Amino acid sequence: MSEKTLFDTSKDQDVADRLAAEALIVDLDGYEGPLDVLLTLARTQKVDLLKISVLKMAQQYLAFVERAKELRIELAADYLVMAAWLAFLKSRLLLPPDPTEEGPSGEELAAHLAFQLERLQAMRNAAAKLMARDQLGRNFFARGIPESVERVKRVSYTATLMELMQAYSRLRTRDEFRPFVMDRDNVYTLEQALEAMRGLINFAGDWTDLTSYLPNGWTEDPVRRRAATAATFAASLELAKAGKVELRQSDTFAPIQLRRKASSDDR
Amino acid sequence: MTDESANTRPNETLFEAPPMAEQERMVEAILFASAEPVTIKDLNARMPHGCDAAAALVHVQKRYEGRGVHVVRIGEAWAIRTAADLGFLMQKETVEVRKLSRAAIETLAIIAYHQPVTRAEIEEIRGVSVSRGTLDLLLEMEWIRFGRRKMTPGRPATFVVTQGFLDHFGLESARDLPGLKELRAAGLLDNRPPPDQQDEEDEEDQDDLFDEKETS
Amino acid sequence: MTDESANTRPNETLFEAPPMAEQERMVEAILFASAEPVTIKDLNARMPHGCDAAAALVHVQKRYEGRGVHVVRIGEAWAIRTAADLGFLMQKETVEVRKLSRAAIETLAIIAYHQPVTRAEIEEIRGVSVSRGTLDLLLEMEWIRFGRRKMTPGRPATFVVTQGFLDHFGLESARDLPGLKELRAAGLLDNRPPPDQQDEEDEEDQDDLFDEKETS
Repeated sequence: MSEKTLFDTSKDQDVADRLAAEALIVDLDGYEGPLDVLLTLARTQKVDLLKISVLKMAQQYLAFVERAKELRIELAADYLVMAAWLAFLKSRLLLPPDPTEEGPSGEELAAHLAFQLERLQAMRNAAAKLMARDQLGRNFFARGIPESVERVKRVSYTATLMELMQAYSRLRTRDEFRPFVMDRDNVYTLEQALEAMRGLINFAGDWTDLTSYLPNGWTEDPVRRRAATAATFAASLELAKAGKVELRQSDTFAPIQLRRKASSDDR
Repeated sequence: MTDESANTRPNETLFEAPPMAEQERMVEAILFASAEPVTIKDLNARMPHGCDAAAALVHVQKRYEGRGVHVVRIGEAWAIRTAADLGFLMQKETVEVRKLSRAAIETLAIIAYHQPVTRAEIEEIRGVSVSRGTLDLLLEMEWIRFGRRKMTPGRPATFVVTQGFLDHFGLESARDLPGLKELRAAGLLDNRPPPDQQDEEDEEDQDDLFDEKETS
Repeated sequence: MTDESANTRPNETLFEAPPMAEQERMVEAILFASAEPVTIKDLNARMPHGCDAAAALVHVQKRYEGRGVHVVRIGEAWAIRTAADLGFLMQKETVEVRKLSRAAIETLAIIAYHQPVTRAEIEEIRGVSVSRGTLDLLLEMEWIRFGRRKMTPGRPATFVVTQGFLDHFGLESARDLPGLKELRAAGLLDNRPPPDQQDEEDEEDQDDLFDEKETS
């Protein structure tokens, strides 16, 4: 903004402003707000937006608002706010700067307005370039018969070896399964021993060796003998606990002897 | 359509038809973008005057041979379609993993330990009938298959486990399944009856003894 | 979903990835089948384990250079689109795009070039208030969406353009917007608040404020 342009307000300029104002009013509807109007005014200066005379533009705008008032055209508030601001800007630009006054200078305000106009213009150009691009569905195309992705749900079953073995074990323990018993050839159970001893105990009035209670066929083979001895001993403890027999052992590792407990029978 | 546009644009006959490579591009683009299969007639109507859509199509079709998509004929029309062997890409598979039912795993265990085994034998061991569904499931999973028929009256079918079964359980062969001894050592094959049956068996106070045994 | 199925099928890692030629076919098939752009991640998720979709894609892209259809990049995704020079063949497929108002087009451009941008910033640039309808329309067309809120007082919502926007205008990314570099170089994409706002905001030294402005 040179000093010259600021103070160069001739009669011709007034006429030009009037004409510009008339032109704006003719198609006021076509404008997108006051900035748009200013941009149009700026363009009439036919110079680079960076070099426009903001003052001249402000004067034209104010003339436009005045003219609108004369013609009793109702302007939106935006336009009036802009007019007030431009009037303020004009005074700042015309009067010598007051050093006591705070706030931005007229030059700064004008520069920002010029920037805003340039930015708006730039965005408009960018929008035009964007819309001029090849567009999907107009210049280039997507697949006409898209194949959608089908969702397939598959159920997969799983099991672990442990589960398999447990299942089998469960089956084998639930039922009396032959091979299972065969496998226990050499085991003489506590139950078996108890069973055998209950039948014999009534005849044991005197101390008898525990080993004499071992069943037939379990005394020769060491494995069988061991199993039968252990079971028989456990059974004798069980009977003693029930109060049916008495046990004694003269010394460590000496033969264990037992006899019927007389009192238990009497009661 | 064809005749009409030819009539309304008579000047076009004066132009040379585009080179075949261009025509191929056109056929490619039209087949790609069209929402439905396109006939040769449609192609010719849409392409510039003088084009030979049928010839161009042959080239395009050849170009897509062995590719991920093919040019296929559908009735009188043509379209681009996914190669049949890549159909799986058009499916998004979600896998839900479930545990085998007790019936299924017991049946599987019996087959594994006793193979080849007939259905009647499985039922005898399980003590309950085996549903068709259970065997079907195991067959479908390819963990069991039919073995040789038994040389007994009625020649019943037998079941055996498959390589897939062995792979899944990390076994070299079914013979590698832990035997009864190992099961017992692992505490899986306890000779004691399940707790609910104990009451019936003994009325005397053996409980103490059993407890003792358990802690030892 | 992908991870889940990957977890449930651990054996797949044992298989060799298909040869690159096969992977190319797969990428081809998937891109052809979809009207929407597909990300590398999606491609890899749909292809068998061990595939390198990104590498296969490079080959496929090269294969379609100069053809009637192209492999194009759209943001983080890829799609096949017909060559733009063949658009004239596709009158039948042409979609009537809603005629956008000047306000809508300007707003869209401002969002694209200034994103993420708040409504107040759009209004500041256009010098006029943005009607709710304009933004709603652009949101509905899925050309814009809400971005992250600004870390300024009031935490205003921002708008950004979508992949659909890029796809529609054939842009690889928002960085490829026409004239973007020049606009940035000219300082026209800077966020310069008007000097009078400084009075309202605070009474500090203007120097500080300008410094602040420059660094922001």
